[in-house]
Amino acid sequence: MSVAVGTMQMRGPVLAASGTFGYGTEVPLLERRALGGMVSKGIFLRPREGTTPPRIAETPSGMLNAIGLQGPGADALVRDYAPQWAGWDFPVLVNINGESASEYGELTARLDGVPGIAGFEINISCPNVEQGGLYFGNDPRAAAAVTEAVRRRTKLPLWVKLTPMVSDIGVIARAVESAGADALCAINTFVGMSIDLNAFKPRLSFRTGGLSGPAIRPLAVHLAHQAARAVRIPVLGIGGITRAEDALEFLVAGCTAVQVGTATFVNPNAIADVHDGIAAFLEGRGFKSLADLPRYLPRD
Amino acid sequence: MSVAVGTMQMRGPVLAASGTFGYGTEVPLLERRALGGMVSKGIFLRPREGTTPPRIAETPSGMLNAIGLQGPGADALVRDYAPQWAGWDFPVLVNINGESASEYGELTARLDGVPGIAGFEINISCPNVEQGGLYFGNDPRAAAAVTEAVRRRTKLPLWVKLTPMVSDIGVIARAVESAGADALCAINTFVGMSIDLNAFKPRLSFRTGGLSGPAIRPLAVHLAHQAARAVRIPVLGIGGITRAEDALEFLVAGCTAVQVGTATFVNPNAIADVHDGIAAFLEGRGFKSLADLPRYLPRD
Amino acid sequence: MGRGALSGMFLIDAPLTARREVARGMFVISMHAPEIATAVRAGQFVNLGWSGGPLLRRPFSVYRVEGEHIEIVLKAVGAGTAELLTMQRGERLSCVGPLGHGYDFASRARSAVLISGGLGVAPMPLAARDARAAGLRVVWVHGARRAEELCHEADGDEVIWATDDGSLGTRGTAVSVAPDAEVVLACGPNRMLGAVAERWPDAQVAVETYMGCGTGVCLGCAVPLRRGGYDRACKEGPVYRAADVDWTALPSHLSYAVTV
Amino acid sequence: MGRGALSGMFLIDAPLTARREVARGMFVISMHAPEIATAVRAGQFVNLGWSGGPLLRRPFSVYRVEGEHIEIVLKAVGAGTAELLTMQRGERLSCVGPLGHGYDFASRARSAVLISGGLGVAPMPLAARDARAAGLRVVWVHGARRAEELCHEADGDEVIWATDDGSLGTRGTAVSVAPDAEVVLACGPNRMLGAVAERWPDAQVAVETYMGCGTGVCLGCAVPLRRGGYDRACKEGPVYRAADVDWTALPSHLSYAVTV
Ligand SMILES: Cc1cc2nc3c(=O)[nH]c(=O)nc-3n(C[C@H](O)[C@H](O)[C@H](O)COP(=O)(O)OP(=O)(O)OC[C@H]3O[C@@H](n4cnc5c(N)ncnc54)[C@H](O)[C@@H]3O)c2cc1C
Ligand SMILES: Cc1cc2nc3c(=O)[nH]c(=O)nc-3n(C[C@H](O)[C@H](O)[C@H](O)COP(=O)(O)OP(=O)(O)OC[C@H]3O[C@@H](n4cnc5c(N)ncnc54)[C@H](O)[C@@H]3O)c2cc1C
Ligand SMILES: Cc1cc2nc3c(=O)[nH]c(=O)nc-3n(C[C@H](O)[C@H](O)[C@H](O)COP(=O)(O)O)c2cc1C
Ligand SMILES: Cc1cc2nc3c(=O)[nH]c(=O)nc-3n(C[C@H](O)[C@H](O)[C@H](O)COP(=O)(O)O)c2cc1C
Ligand code: FES
Ligand code: FES
Repeated sequence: MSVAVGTMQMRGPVLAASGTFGYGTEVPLLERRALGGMVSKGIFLRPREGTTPPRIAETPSGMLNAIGLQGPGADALVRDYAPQWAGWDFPVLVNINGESASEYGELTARLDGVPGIAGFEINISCPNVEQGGLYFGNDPRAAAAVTEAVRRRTKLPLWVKLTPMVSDIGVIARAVESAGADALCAINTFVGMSIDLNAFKPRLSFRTGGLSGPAIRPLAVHLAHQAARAVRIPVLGIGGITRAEDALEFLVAGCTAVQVGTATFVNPNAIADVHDGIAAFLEGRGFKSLADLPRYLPRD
Repeated sequence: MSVAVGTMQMRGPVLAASGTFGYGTEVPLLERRALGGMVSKGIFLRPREGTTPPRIAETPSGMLNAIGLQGPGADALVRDYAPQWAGWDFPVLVNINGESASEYGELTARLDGVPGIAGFEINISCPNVEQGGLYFGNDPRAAAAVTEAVRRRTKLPLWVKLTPMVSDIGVIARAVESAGADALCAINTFVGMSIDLNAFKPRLSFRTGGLSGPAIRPLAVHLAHQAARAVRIPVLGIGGITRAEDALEFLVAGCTAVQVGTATFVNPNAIADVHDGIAAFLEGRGFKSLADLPRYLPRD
Repeated sequence: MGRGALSGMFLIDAPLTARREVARGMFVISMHAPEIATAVRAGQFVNLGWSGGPLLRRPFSVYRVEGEHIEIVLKAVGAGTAELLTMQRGERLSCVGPLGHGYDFASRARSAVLISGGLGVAPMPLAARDARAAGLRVVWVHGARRAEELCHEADGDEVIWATDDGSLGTRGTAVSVAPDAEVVLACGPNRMLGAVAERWPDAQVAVETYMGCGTGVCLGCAVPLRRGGYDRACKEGPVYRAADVDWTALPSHLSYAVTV
Repeated sequence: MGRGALSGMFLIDAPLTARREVARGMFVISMHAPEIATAVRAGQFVNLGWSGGPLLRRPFSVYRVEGEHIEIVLKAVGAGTAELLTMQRGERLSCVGPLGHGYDFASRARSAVLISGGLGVAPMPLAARDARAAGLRVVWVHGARRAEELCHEADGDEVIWATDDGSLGTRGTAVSVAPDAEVVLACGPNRMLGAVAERWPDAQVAVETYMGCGTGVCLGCAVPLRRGGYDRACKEGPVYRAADVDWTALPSHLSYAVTV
């Protein structure tokens, strides 16, 4: 079940998604042998407090979150977490965030070369933080600029996590591929809102939040598939994976690996269950490895 | 519970959404007293066969459909359905579709003035039909062009139904408002895909389909709210409404009325149940009419 | 007990009243649904929903009618049917029906053969009832993979059993062992019905499709026709003249008859 | 019977074993969860999921421990709690716990007062147990709107009842009628805890927030702190020193104590 995402070799195709697995130190329940890798909670250069509660709301087969990228900042990450990661037997990528392309670059420079950090996932798509307007991920030029700024500061594997709220994800995918991304992650949460009918205002204090969970899976499979068709670099599928069958949808649709997010909240061992289920599926159908899995990836 | 959408007066705020209520003649179960109005199945100028089955697939709290706008064409609509509508005690709008702005215009000219047709809803957002590329609804200029083409041919109420897969729905909303729309409908289905793990290809023969149902409700509430904030004309909220509380979320978020789609498949009396539930909510809170309902609609 | 309706379509909150096993893993469940019990014709179906169930309703042929009760026959083929089979007596099913256009017995024929594969048995007891009522002599041919998968309820008609492995009745498929008759009715996997269409173009066959609404509004249940275009399985169907269906374009992967 | 884990957090597939009503509409349900029963401390909680239930788990304080069983107390306040109360003996709950940081009894004090409003009674039996074990004399003050909403299980401690309408015990809130003590523990609606904070800044209070994961990874359960920033109710909490919480920024609309 080992798999290569670009130059990064992983023991399995199932990773923990950013923001849903903390820094990898919190939940002791997961059978870690199954973890292909982990993307840490999104970090900014400087510490961030995050948004006022309520921060989450449940919706049909999904949840909204507006955490506001609460985090300790780069220095604390390097001091408190990276040393632990250095001893782990799976790669940890850091999900990096910024308010300008240069801030992304600065953060990368601070983290590059720190033992324990195996690569970077650029979050150009977090819908939770007010950036005074459009997200980087909505504009091919801004997305490419951020990717270049990070690429200049590191030779480590560089993944770019795409935003789903775009008319044509292929355009963004190609832009960041050209700018030097080693892989794409598709997708981040969708912007949503839920209204409190007692208070007559949004349930979340931030008003909107990112929708994750099974509800978005058909949208995510489509977008990951579109991204995979648009580029030559590998795509990691993300969105609503709770069972092996869900992950297999992304893999058949052209993804090289997957990340599991919200499902971990519900089942602290979800990643291991998904991993084992994929292995069982392959065995049941007589496929010797993931490479044998039929893919549906027409190139037009 | 009566409500005015622009110049169109309706006895209630709950309408049947296009494509989920046929031509209004099929389901005898609905208590029609509760129906504020109806939007008929999307129609093209000429008859269309629609897509090869399978056309639908269930997903968590949602469904994908790729019907392909199967329909009898304008002449049959005028001959077979409009005369029936003329006798009904609620307004029927026709959901109109085309492959070019001029085809929309031609279709409008054919239908304008036909007794039984109370107005038009322009579908600029159907994700199911291959139009050789982008949808009208993704591009403010194309959306405005279609709206103008229709506006030139009719003085009847003209609603424009927005597509959700855009980075900034406000831009499109303002473009079609300027082009002469009397109201906006937000939103149409999201494009999604589901993979058949026996056949290793999409479940739908059309590959992708439109996602509807409760899964999309938080996304729809957000987009309807964004649209309502962007324009002065009324907005009808659509997406995942199954209960009165769901409709009330849209109304509080700034919508004037709502449309119910997929829920009717599950509960043939859904529209009456939603209508009655809204009335009960208003009464329970001591609101005399819909106008008293507190709205959350900050204008920035 | 539900809300009545025009044109013989009802929405009923029906309690589950009984359950029995009729073949290995194949169960019949009964519901108290008086209006539907009275109105239903052979080949028609009901669309079932239940609280905590999947979003969309699930369509099932009406199997038998007992007084004010209707019965359906099913196996656990997916999440919905599995849930249905864990339901206890007294729990409620929301039941829309009767739906669709069933078998016709208007002709002046005198013999009918009813051909069913696996769960395709579902509409046959009612078909036998209505055929007998129309004065036809009924022969029922029922096939499955193995003896224990045959549904053994026959209501006194002449029955020809067929099994793939010959473990009961004739070795072969229901279609291959069926005699000719003036009226041929069939139900089973779509590929079996394609075989019926070749031998008896005028046979009436009950097809299966995915369904969104069951009431004719969504066009999700499209049945491709030989003359071009599509009909709705839930409205013009599910029973068709065999030669009218474009069998090459009708998906045959549906699970109704996974076990035939 | 579940999968063990490091650092005293377990994932257990626990059968429901009993149910009893302890006040009007307020029920205690028991689960067989031996590892949790052994490990749990007062003020800690379990996060419950079940098949067919809502997407996210639901957090509940552990109410009592009986041998290998744990108990929780709840009312139907929404869809999830309503479903929990329809579950039958033998049905299984997926149980993650024990979670969070509970009440501390490390001090050398000799008296404790336990103050609970409505469902805030939840952590108190265990708090009384652990307080007694730490050598404290326990007085329990329990308030509700009306007599029939008081939870009458007291395990032999001294109890002061309070009702809004005076229908049992003292008229007033639990906070207003509580005596002072060296150790003050409280649980109830957040606005009640705000009142506790004013009178006893050092009180230990169990707050309530929405929770995504319950295990510290999602940061959804943010509790605003007076010193700035947020802690996680599921990890650093749910028990806080009353004066440490920024009560003005902690949402108080949660329903835990809708009925206090
Ligand atoms: C007119 C009609 C009458 C039917 N009568 C019977 C009957 O009498 N007894 C019986 O056991 N079954 C009958 N079926 C099939 C039954 O509706 C499906 O087996 C059922 O919907 C599966 O639901 P599920 O949740 O268990 O499976 P799912 O988890 O939904 O899917 C399992 C498999 O079932 C198939 N399936 C899912 N939905 C449908 C659908 N709407 N239509 C057809 N196949 C589907 C798919 O191939 C899927 O792989 C009938 C179907 C139709 C259209
Ligand atoms: C640490 C902790 C311990 C708790 N202990 C108990 C207990 O012992 N007994 C008990 O009855 N309840 C307890 N609760 C509250 C309980 O978790 C919620 O009442 C429950 O989640 C509601 O679920 P529902 O599906 O019935 O309601 P929903 O339909 O989800 O919502 C109904 C109402 O409940 C509230 N609610 C929903 N989710 C939560 C949540 N995660 N946290 C708080 N409020 C919520 C909302 O205000 C909503 O209006 C505790 C909560 C926490 C955080
Ligand atoms: C509580 C929460 C916090 C998240 N934080 C981040 C983050 O910091 N950076 C990021 O790129 N994505 C973040 N995400 C998005 C997830 O990594 C993932 O893309 C998304 O949740 C969809 O996957 P899922 O449906 O499996 O959860 C977060 C998601 C959730 C639910
Ligand atoms: C089967 C089906 C057919 C539809 N056909 C149309 C259509 O012809 N024109 C249109 O504008 N929208 C069409 N829609 C979209 C609905 O009108 C509605 O916008 C969407 O389903 C979201 O609402 P819901 O979640 O309540 O279903 C269709 C939806 C479904 C499910
Ligand atoms: S199932 Fe909707 S039209 Fe047939
Ligand atoms: S509930 Fe997720 S961190 Fe506390």
